[in-house]
Amino acid sequence: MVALSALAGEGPTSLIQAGGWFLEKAWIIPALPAISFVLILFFGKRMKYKGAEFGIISIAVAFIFAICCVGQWIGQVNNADSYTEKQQYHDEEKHSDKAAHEGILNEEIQRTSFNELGVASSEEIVVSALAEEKDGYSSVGIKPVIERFTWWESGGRSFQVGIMVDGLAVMMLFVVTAISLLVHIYSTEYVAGDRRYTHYFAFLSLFSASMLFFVLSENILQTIVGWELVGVCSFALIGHWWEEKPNSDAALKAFLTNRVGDMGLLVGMIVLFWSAGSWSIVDINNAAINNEIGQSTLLIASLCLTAAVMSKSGQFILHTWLPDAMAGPTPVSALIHAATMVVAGIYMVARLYGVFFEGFDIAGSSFNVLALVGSVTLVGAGLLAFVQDDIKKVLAYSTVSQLGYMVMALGVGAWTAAVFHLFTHAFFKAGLFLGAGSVSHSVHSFDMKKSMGGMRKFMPTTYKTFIVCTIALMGLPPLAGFWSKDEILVGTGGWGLFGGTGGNGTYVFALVMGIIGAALTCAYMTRVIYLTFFGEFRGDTHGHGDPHESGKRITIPLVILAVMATGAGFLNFPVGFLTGSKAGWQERFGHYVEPVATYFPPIAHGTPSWSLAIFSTVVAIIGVSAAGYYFFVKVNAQSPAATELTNGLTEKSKVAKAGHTLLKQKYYLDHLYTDIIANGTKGPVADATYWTNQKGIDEAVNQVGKQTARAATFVYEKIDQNMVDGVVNLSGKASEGLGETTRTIIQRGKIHQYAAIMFAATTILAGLLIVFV
Amino acid sequence: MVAQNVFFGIMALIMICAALKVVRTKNVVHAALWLVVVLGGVAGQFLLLGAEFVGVTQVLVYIGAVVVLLLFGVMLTKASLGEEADLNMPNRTLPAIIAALMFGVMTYALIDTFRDTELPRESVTNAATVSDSIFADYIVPFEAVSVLLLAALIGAVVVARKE
Amino acid sequence: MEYDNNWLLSLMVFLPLIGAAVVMLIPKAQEELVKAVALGTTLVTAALGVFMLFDFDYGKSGDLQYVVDKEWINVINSRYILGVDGMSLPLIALTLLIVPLCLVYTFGHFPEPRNPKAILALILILETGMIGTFASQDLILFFVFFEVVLLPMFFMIAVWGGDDRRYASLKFFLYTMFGSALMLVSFLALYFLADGSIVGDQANTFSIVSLSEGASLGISRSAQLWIFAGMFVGFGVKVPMFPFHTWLPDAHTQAPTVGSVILAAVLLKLGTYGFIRIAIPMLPEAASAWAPFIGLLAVIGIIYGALGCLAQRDMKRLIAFSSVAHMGFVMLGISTLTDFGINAAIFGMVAHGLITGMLFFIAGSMKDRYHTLDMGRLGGLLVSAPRLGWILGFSAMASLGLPGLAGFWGEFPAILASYNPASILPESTFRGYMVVAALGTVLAAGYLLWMLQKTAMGNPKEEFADNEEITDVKKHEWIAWAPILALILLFGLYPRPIFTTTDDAVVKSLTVDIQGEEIENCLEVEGADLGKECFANVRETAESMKE
Amino acid sequence: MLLVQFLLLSSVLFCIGIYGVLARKNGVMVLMSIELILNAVNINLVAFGTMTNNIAGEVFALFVIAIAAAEVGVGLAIVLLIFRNRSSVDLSSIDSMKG
Repeated sequence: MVALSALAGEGPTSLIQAGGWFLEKAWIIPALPAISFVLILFFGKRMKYKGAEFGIISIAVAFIFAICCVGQWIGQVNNADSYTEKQQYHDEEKHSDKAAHEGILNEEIQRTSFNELGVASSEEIVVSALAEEKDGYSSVGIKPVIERFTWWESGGRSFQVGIMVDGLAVMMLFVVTAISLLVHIYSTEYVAGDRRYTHYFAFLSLFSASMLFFVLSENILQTIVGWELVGVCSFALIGHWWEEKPNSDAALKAFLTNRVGDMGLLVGMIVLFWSAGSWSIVDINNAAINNEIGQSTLLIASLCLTAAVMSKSGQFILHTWLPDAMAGPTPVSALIHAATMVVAGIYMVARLYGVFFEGFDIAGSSFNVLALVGSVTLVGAGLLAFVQDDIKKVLAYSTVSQLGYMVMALGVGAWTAAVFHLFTHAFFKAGLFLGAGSVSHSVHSFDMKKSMGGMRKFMPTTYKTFIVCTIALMGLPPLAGFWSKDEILVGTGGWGLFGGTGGNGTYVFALVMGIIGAALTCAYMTRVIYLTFFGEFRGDTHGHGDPHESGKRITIPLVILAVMATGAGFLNFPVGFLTGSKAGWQERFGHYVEPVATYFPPIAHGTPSWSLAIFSTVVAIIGVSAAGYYFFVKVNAQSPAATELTNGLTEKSKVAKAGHTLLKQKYYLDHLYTDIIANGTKGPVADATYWTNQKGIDEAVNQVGKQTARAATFVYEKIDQNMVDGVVNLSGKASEGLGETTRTIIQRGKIHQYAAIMFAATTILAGLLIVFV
Repeated sequence: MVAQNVFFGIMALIMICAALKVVRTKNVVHAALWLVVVLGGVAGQFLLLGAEFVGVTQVLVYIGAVVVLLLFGVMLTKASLGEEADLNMPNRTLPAIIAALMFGVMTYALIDTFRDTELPRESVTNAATVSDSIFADYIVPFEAVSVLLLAALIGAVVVARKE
Repeated sequence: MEYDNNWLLSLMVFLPLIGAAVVMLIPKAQEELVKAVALGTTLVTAALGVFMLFDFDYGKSGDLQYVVDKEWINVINSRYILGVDGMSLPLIALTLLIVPLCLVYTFGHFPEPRNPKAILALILILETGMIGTFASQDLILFFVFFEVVLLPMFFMIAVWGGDDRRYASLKFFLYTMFGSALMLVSFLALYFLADGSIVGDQANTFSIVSLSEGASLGISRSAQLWIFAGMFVGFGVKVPMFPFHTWLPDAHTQAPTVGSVILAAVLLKLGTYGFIRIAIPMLPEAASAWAPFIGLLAVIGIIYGALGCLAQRDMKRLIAFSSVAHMGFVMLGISTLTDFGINAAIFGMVAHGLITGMLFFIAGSMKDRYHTLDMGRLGGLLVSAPRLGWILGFSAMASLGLPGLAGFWGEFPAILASYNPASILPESTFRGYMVVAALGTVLAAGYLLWMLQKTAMGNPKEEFADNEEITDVKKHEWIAWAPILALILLFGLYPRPIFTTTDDAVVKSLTVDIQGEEIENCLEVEGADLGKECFANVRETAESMKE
Repeated sequence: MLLVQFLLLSSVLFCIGIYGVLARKNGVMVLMSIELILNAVNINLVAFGTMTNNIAGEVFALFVIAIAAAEVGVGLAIVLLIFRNRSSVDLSSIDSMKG
């Protein structure tokens, strides 16, 4: 730790308590869509717009709240900044007497937090060290706003529910509410007239509520709850058209694959809870960072949680559900399976970064599971995107690939880059999905080869926004993707070639994969663009005339997202990239989002490098050009309606053919999961168990019963009747004649006789008793 | 003391005779009336034993109710008020022997056991003691008896009513 | 508690019995009256329960309340002791809730052969038995009520059951009888071996309170192990634990709907309740020795039950097997011997009662509509009867342990507790169990969603496509189900009421004090060897305290 | 007074009752004989109660009286039923319990 701190040049900084009405009342944000869910459920069908109005109003208000939160948070950070400057002044004045200085500092901070920030927090304010230089800024850390109350108590432990609002949470609140609002608006046209229109909006609301709940989790228990709830909403929305079996299969697959990961989540969280003795995210991070938890425990927890990330965020090898999840309505894919829910894994890692940072020893090593999983996913999914004909599936694999970027970034210690990529990706990928939805809305299909082509003529707005978002995704400057991708590449660490990127460790592998991934992204997106918007229209409109542009409620969200995709990248404009100055508009995103607090590990920040930026841009351009040459020149020359070369590489080379087949079969992972694992469990294993049950245990029970009965029969027939009774029978046989006569005499059904016998017998017995006793 | 013993002797004699009459007479109505005598005698014995309340109840319930009920039974079964021939079993020796045997056994046992046991003198119990006991210690059996009576009532009605 | 309230429990226990008697007396022809009396009785009983829920002193939920202690069978020092504490209160409340709902449900769906009078009377007798078991604080009394439950259930299956009812009912009866026989032997052994003079004046006692407060501490280790084994079989059969579970699928499948519901919702809890009320507090040493084994059987049950579910074609049988898996979680919680785990187990019992009861209700309603529960033939319930389909989905989600619904708080804390069992238990073993149990949650999702897909999703099969009989949820079904659904949601969102109620009682059941003097809690000793020593010390202390 | 004199009286009555039950075949007469038996028992109860100075004897005698009343009621009802079905109360002709 000491060495790391020295290396990173950072330590825990001073903390002041943030506050503010909106931040403290942030629980209202998830509550709004939750209320909307209930309202839609009970009154939706009776409303004029079939419940959509509840959803839209609630999420719009939530969005406004989220913006207010963002504003307040920025205000808080700025306050802290101004305080820092003051403190530096003190520092210069009183450097001679450090102890006294600290005392004053303490007092000062108390006063600051109470008076200037207007926060009445009874919690002790921790001042562990002086504020330090950080990326050219001096700053004082801000304690997140934590509001909580006891949810339940058991075994002497209290379980809280509450909110934890800091920069990261505020950022996510903004992203989720913004995209959700746009998707709501978009959906009113996209799913208009659907057989379950009201249900659709109900689940959109429930999803938004769950996701916001997850984002605001104060503790990991809440994280689990939110995590599972978004999962179930995803299940319901993927299976929205459950009449068709493939859809319900996809929903089931999504849920079950996620459950596999959830096993890791449960175990990992349980390990963390018991080793840290608390559910609170802050406490757990603190414990991890301060070495209160053993490294091996942290490693186990991190590995388990990585499994959860792999399933939720679609990382190899648990990614297979995500492309199938495209069976759901497109706006759902945009919201859940591109922008918000699938980044839950990223968000969780970012939240518990202390655990992962220490568990994987991110700062000190050059290889770890997160980085490996991320980079393999990044390239593996990128390759898969090439062979898909369904536009949504391409985008899905692209999402998987981009999520790989984020996971890789977290793995290499580039926390801010990962979160920033999450932020930018949400906009351009949502834009792409909604654009794809817009196209399919008009051609009634997702198949690029059969139903699209030349769409730019019919749908100019969709086309333009789609192009903008694509460029953002490709990571070409100056659109959003470029900045976030570049930061990730920088974060992978110093590779001598590009000068001092100064990351945590030296993740050469990740850097190489990142660059390959960038090229792949460019290439397959070029393919999508060509197949969809260029060439000749190959579809059949079933006599509806030419495809036409979608309505306002679809295009306006597209335009907004395209604008965001263009501009979002500048929020984290690298320091010293162009001007070299410390001007106040650079790295704003990192400044406001990245926690400067004891619960956050001392990550290092890479220094941007011109050479790397240029190199990656060149690679991207090569990717675009290669694919562009293939499609725009060669394929187009063959025929405007062609979708691939007739005598392409796969025809010529057996290796290429094999590779193509491997990709077409999605690395055979689906076969492994569906045919071998799932059907194996459901088929042979379950049947064998049941057979054991019926033929083994149950049969044993039955046999015990039968044998007892048989033994009883044996005892009765053989022993009782033959042996014991045999003796009796001997006399019995002799007296049978007598008995028969007696029977006819005595057993005549006469009550008097019976009574006489009874009394006589009693008398005789009594007499015997007297005589013999 | 002697007076009591004499009284007991007379009463016992009357009771035994009356009881024999009950089981021997050929007139059903007479039998019922002789039964009254026996029951009255029993009530007298109760008084002699100091159980006033039981004695009074005996008179009320038995003589007042049971016998009347029995008479009703006699009339409803259309028994003739005079002598009736077909009242007894053809074979009465066996019952007599059984009864005699039983009497012998019991007499022997009783005398053998309680030969000289004297009854306490001052042992008159009044109604208050009895009722205290019934409603405190024996409340459960009391309730059970009440339920039984109710059940018998309903049962009798059910059995005897005309369909 | 200023006023005298010891009548409350007795009234609650015996009111249904009186109701049953009255129902029997009413002529068959007056069906409405029969229904009214039966429902009225349960509602009055439930009202008493509501009163108790409000009147109960939650601050002292560790102590027995509403205690009535009267002489009963003096010859064997068995007394009529009823009492309720935080551990039994939720279960009593569950019983009081489920029974009226079952009645309401039956009113619309009387099973064949239709004999309302008899079936209602049986249900009422069952209620007496169930409440009595949860309330009794004397082993013999407990045993009597435990057995009282058996007969009505037997008749319910044997008379109103499915095609194979004879076999199922006899199996149920004999199996449970076998278990109770061993249980009774254990009770008698406790009676003769335990020395009540450690805590009270009577040497031999059946009182649960005195036995669990130290009277049984003097029993030698080997004897304790045997006694516990007997109880283990007795309660384990009822739970049912693997490998004593085979009566359950048959009984459930053959039983009429209300029978299944009561069986799943309450009867299974009698077994687990026995563990936490009797077996563990009385014989902590034996419990600690048996716990790893119980835990093992529990996790086997979890996986095994899940796999069993996946092999089913009959929906009701699937739900029945899922009970094996869910009760595995409950038993896992119990086997940790921590207050945390046992709290989770009690929550799990209540949650399982609500959720699986609900699933059986739905299965019954589907059977009434489709006349089959073969999942190969079902499908498209969401199309034919959308509300019923959604309720099925909701219940399936609750059953697979979705957070926000009650099932989660039974399952998750049980897994959580098994990471950190009582110190005397082998930690690593239980951590292994934890992982297996977590795997069980995956399988649970698998079979429940598979069932949901098979029955609810897709389009209806041709044979049922335009079937008039397949109607949506009917009025009486709404009445019967709405409270359960609401509670599943309520406890899912806010589990605190149950946990707070049970906590003190559970803590008390795990601590040992003799004559109010707390002695060392051997469950918190590190490792089994030290534990043995500790228990030996306790035995000596107990010997010295004898009068 | 001696205890045994009461007991003997009661046993005499009891045996006469037994005789009556066995020797009579008219249902009503059998019931009367049963009354004799019950009264014999009552004397016993009260006598023993007096001897041990225990109120229980009397209390149970009372209960027996009550039960006897009930018994007579039900018994007569049965006899009436028999009479109605067979126009006779001859118990010797009833042999439906024949084995």
